[in-house]
Amino acid sequence: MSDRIMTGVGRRAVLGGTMALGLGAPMVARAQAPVQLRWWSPQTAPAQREAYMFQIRTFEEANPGVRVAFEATSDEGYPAQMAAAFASGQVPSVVTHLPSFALATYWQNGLLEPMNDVINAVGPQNYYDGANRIYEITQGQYCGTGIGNSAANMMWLRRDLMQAAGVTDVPRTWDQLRDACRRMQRGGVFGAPLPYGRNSMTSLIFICFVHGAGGSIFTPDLQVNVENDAFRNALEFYKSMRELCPPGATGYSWGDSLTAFVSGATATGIYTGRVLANVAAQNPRIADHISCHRYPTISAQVPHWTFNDFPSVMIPRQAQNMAVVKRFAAHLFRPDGYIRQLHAAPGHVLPVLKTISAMPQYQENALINKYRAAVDLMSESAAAGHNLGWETTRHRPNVHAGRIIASHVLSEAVQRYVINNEPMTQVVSVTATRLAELMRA
Amino acid sequence: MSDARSADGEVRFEKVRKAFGTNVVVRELDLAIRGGEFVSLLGPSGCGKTTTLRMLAGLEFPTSGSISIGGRVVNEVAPGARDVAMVFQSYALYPHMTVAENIAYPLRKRGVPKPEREQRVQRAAESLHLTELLSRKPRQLSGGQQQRVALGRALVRDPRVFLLDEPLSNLDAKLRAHMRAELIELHARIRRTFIYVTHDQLEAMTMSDRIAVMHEGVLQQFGTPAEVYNRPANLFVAGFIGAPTMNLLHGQAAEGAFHHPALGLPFAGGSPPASGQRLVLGLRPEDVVLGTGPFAARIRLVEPHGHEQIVQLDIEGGDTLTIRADAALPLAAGEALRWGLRTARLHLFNAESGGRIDAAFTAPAEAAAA
Amino acid sequence: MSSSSLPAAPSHPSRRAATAADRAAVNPLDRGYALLGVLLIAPTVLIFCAVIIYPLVSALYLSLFSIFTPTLAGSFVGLRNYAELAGSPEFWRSLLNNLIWTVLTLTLQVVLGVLAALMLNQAILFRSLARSLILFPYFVSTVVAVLVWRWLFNDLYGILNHTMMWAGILDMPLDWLGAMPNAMVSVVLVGAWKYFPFVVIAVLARLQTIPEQLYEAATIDGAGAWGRFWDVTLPQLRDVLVVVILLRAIWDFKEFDLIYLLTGGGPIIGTQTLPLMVYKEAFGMNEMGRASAVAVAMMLVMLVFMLVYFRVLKARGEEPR
Amino acid sequence: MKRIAGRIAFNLFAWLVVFVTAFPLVWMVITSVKPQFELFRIPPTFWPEQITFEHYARLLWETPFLLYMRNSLILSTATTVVVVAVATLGAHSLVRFRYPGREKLAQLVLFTYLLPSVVLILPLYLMMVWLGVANSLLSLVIAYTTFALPYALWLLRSFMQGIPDDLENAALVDGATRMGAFFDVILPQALPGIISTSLFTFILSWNEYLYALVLVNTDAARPLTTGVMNMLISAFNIEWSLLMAASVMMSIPLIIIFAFLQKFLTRGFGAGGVKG
Repeated sequence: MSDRIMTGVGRRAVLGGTMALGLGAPMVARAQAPVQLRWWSPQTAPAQREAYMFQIRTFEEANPGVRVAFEATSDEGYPAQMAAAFASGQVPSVVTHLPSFALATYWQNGLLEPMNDVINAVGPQNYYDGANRIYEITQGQYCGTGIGNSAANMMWLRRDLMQAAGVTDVPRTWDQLRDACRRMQRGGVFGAPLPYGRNSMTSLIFICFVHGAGGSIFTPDLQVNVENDAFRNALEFYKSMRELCPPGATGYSWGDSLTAFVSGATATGIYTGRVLANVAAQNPRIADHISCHRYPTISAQVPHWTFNDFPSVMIPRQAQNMAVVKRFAAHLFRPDGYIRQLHAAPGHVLPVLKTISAMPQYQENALINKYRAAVDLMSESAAAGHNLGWETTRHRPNVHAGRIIASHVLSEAVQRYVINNEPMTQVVSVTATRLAELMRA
Repeated sequence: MSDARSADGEVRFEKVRKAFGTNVVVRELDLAIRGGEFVSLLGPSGCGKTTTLRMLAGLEFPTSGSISIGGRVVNEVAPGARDVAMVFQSYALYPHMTVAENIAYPLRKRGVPKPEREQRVQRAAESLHLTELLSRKPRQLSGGQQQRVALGRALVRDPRVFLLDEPLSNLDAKLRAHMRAELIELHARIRRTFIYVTHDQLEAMTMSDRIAVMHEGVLQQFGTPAEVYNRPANLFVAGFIGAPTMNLLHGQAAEGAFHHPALGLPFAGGSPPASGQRLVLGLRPEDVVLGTGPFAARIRLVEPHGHEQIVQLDIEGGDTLTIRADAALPLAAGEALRWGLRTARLHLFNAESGGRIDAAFTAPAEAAAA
Repeated sequence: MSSSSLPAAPSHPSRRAATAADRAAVNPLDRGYALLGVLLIAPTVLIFCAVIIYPLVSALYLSLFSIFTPTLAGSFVGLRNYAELAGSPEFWRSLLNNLIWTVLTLTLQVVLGVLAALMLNQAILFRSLARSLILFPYFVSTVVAVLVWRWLFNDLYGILNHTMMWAGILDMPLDWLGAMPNAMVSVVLVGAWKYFPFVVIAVLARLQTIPEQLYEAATIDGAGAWGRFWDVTLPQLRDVLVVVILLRAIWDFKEFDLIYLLTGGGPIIGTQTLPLMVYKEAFGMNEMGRASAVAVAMMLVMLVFMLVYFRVLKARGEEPR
Repeated sequence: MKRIAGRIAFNLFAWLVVFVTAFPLVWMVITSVKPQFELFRIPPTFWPEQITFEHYARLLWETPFLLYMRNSLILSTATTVVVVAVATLGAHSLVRFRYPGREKLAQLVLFTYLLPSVVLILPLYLMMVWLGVANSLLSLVIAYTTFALPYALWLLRSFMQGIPDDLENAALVDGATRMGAFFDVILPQALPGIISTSLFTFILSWNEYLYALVLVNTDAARPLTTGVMNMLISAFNIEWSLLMAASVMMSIPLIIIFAFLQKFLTRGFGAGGVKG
């Protein structure tokens, strides 16, 4: 070994330092407050975080000795993270904004605490009618409660581009949409930012299209219902839109799709009211040229179907300090904090409490004022919205919906048919088989 | 530095055996070295000499047998407690310490107080002309200087026994000759036991009081340089010591004489080897007389060396003799010439066992040439 | 390495037998040393047993169960997981992807690595800066590498698409990560970019030890630049390349981060390799037992590489490095 | 003249190759100082028309980046200290002591050095759950030893094999005990190797992703790799400037090491398994 490294003195000094470090290695321990709560949510935009911090602060002030840590999860990451958390017993105390169908699956496995106490603390009478119905999987017990409504598949349009392309009417049917997109797609701008990735957004959008074709994934008594024209038409439509979407749409999920529209790269968008806040913050040039509509369906005869993932609140059964946790869950609905949360992305998460909607503090918001029609449309649509856990009012709740979305069976069907060009019959039958398996397990 | 202590720098190996698994490196070694003696362990590489030295240092443990220093069995004594110092072939100077720190290290480990330490380092440095180099790092020194530092590190402790493992082999020829002289001088001055491992017979011959020749883990001969040269105990020693090497002629005993196609030598008195026994006759290059003599040969090659010439002679039986000849003799390759022997200086060995046979020869008559 | 004193040098001819002698050691000093040696290695051995050996054995054990990840409730199913794998097209596809990825990215790494090393071995301006820049990708976090590349690959704003369109290579932006075979090509490219510096360093170190005389001799013998490369450089590089290729093959085969973060194994399972399948089974499908079976199967494939590596080192009479 | 022209051409070509290799990282830095709206420009601008550090400010003050950074620092430092301390003793033992099983152990180290994390991760995960340390930095330190310890042992073993045996022997003869010789002679000689190994271990831990992904589910213990990646997959936005700023910040320790300690890295490379 050559020793041209350093002088003896330097070497010895470093050696001493290394040893000292070894002896004094700070041992890894977590700070222990008397009561420590962990709050998870996939909704983590900076403005939302700010609102959460306000809610945490007010709660901590009102409950000395309690510390609440907010931690981000994500729409794509939560299934694995929740699985790991349940498995390790190191669960978050409260999880908000997961879609309602995810809760059903956890409830089914006995992993959740009934939310009746929280709902009673908030006041069942304050909710919109039936807002908690989807959580009542076991008679009389609620596996969660809503913290908002969302209209995930609103169609966003760039009026300036429409005008430039000579599109006068808002598309009502798929054919009209496709035609409009085709005419607006030029000069580096694409028609639509539909997601084709193997992820939850693709699954959800596809479900919307199936309903838009007049079908459903399951029959009301939860038999697999994919071997029919509606399902095939939805796939066909999804495929036909591929050439009108950016090349990278094969990997798109929520963030990419949203950014594509907000950045001006696509003439139409498909998203919640989050578009409003992001346009205002990132691309104000187009702020006056956007409008919001219900997404077209296969024909004017097929009614609109809005995907509402029913952002929820749930409490894992293994959570410590249950009384405090429940108090905290209820605290999240206190108007001061709750309105901040909602205002962090106006129109994105819509209130579940009618008392809140009625409050002037809620209504007096620059963006809500500016886009009043859009916000009203989204509220109305979301109120009538459904999701895979509860496809129509006639459907029984589907407790397997969470696993189905997490398994990516539906987004894979899209990928197989659109990207891999597998034959329709094969895609449909594979999907049917796998759905049936997931329902049995 | 009391002379009383130097007397107990005596080293004794008794039935020492060292094996690495089935590979026996040293066999049944019995060796008694007197205090203050300069002894070389000489042999080709792999003969077990270095292992022997390391066992003495405590860096290797004998499989069986005992090793004692100054009358005390040290088999189970840690190297540092044996009161031996060692100079390594690579010098093994501590690269991160200065020369002074290197020399002081053994003292530091013995808890010698700092003032005394400095004094002794100073003294050792002076005796080895290292004073100016004390604050340097080993890598800033020449090979010879490093060698002297290594010696200084051994010297400073005033140990009973010095162990030197091929200490000169990394030096160039000139420096080596110089260091040889310095070592002899050093030994003469301090009179400690020196045990010196080398494969270079010149070093062993010039410096040692006695030489232990080793081969394949076995001690071949232990004696003064003169004994080893003049009375090699066996064929190995005979062939190993001396340059050019001893000429060895294979023949056999018959009718009271040694017979070889090129020559016959009658045994003189005593108890000559029995007839039919296969023998080896050894003759040193300087023990052949050229020009006159009973035997015939043809010159194959002449190498002039200035002060002498080395001549290769083809003799009958297909053997070649290497002969040392006076530089003045007019010799040329291809010539035929006569040659003779100094019979008193011949060596005879048993061809089977390799052991030395003490036999005397009478000068062969001219006609006796076979 | 001469027959040095303390530990018999590993290349010592009597190395196997030495352990037998060690057992027979009776000298208390020697025994004390051995004890000290064992004491020094003890923390390592304990940690190894706790975090490597035990988990390794458990992985085998787990693979015999069917385990639902969130509840960790499981039942013994014997070899059923393996039987299912054997009949699962997804498993075979993942294995095939794994091999394709390994072979392609490794080939690129070696070719680029050797070329870059040859280049850096020449006198160029600011050579050490050039070397640092070339080395950097290897040390940068995979997360950073993936973020940067995903940004480069971006369909709408990515510089890569725009540069290629500007240069006339493309007329429409390319979907680098979402479609096959692009996704595999992209993953392979990024893999090569990230790991070729490893080859550069190894080869460069070896190049610097090739004696100049060899080139002079070849020049005198009339070899041109190509001939010198072919007859002098390449044979000298052979040994180092064999080791580098084996090591990188093993490391590329088990790569998870880069592929997972770049494509997530998609489209569908187009770029899904075995490590990704393990993760997906365990935390996506919540089938921890089946995931373990995939991991064990993957381990078996890797054992082949490892044995070859061990053998090469042994054949060279070197201890494994 | 022809030679000079050739020289220049070669230099240009070489630097072009270097530039292409380094371009992604250059682009990362450039993107991180562009305002968000400039990223949406088609075609993209190369040099920022306007340089802004707002992304860095937002990263530091509005995201948990600093928390992740702190976690990564503690985690990597703790792993490095533990692993290098254990591996230094272990490597010394493997190189310079004789005892039954030593050879087997050395082979085992090599085997574990090549072992894929993904095989160990599920049992480790269960083990952490069982020990009740899941979701802590401690669990990651434990998990990181699974790859860092074999790696460090292997590296240090190579380094220590390069230290002549005679140095320790000399110290023994000079009166040192085995441990004394270790501290007086071996350790100072191995120091460059220890520094190399520490740097490699630190970088490995700093860059680790899979264990962090599986074992940690809380920001309190989440390191930069998974933390920053979470920012990417958030549904609300994809802010490339912010992500590039995060990437730059994440690479800072590496840049420091590169600027000041690069020779140790190259040295470690040599010892780390590619001595042909």
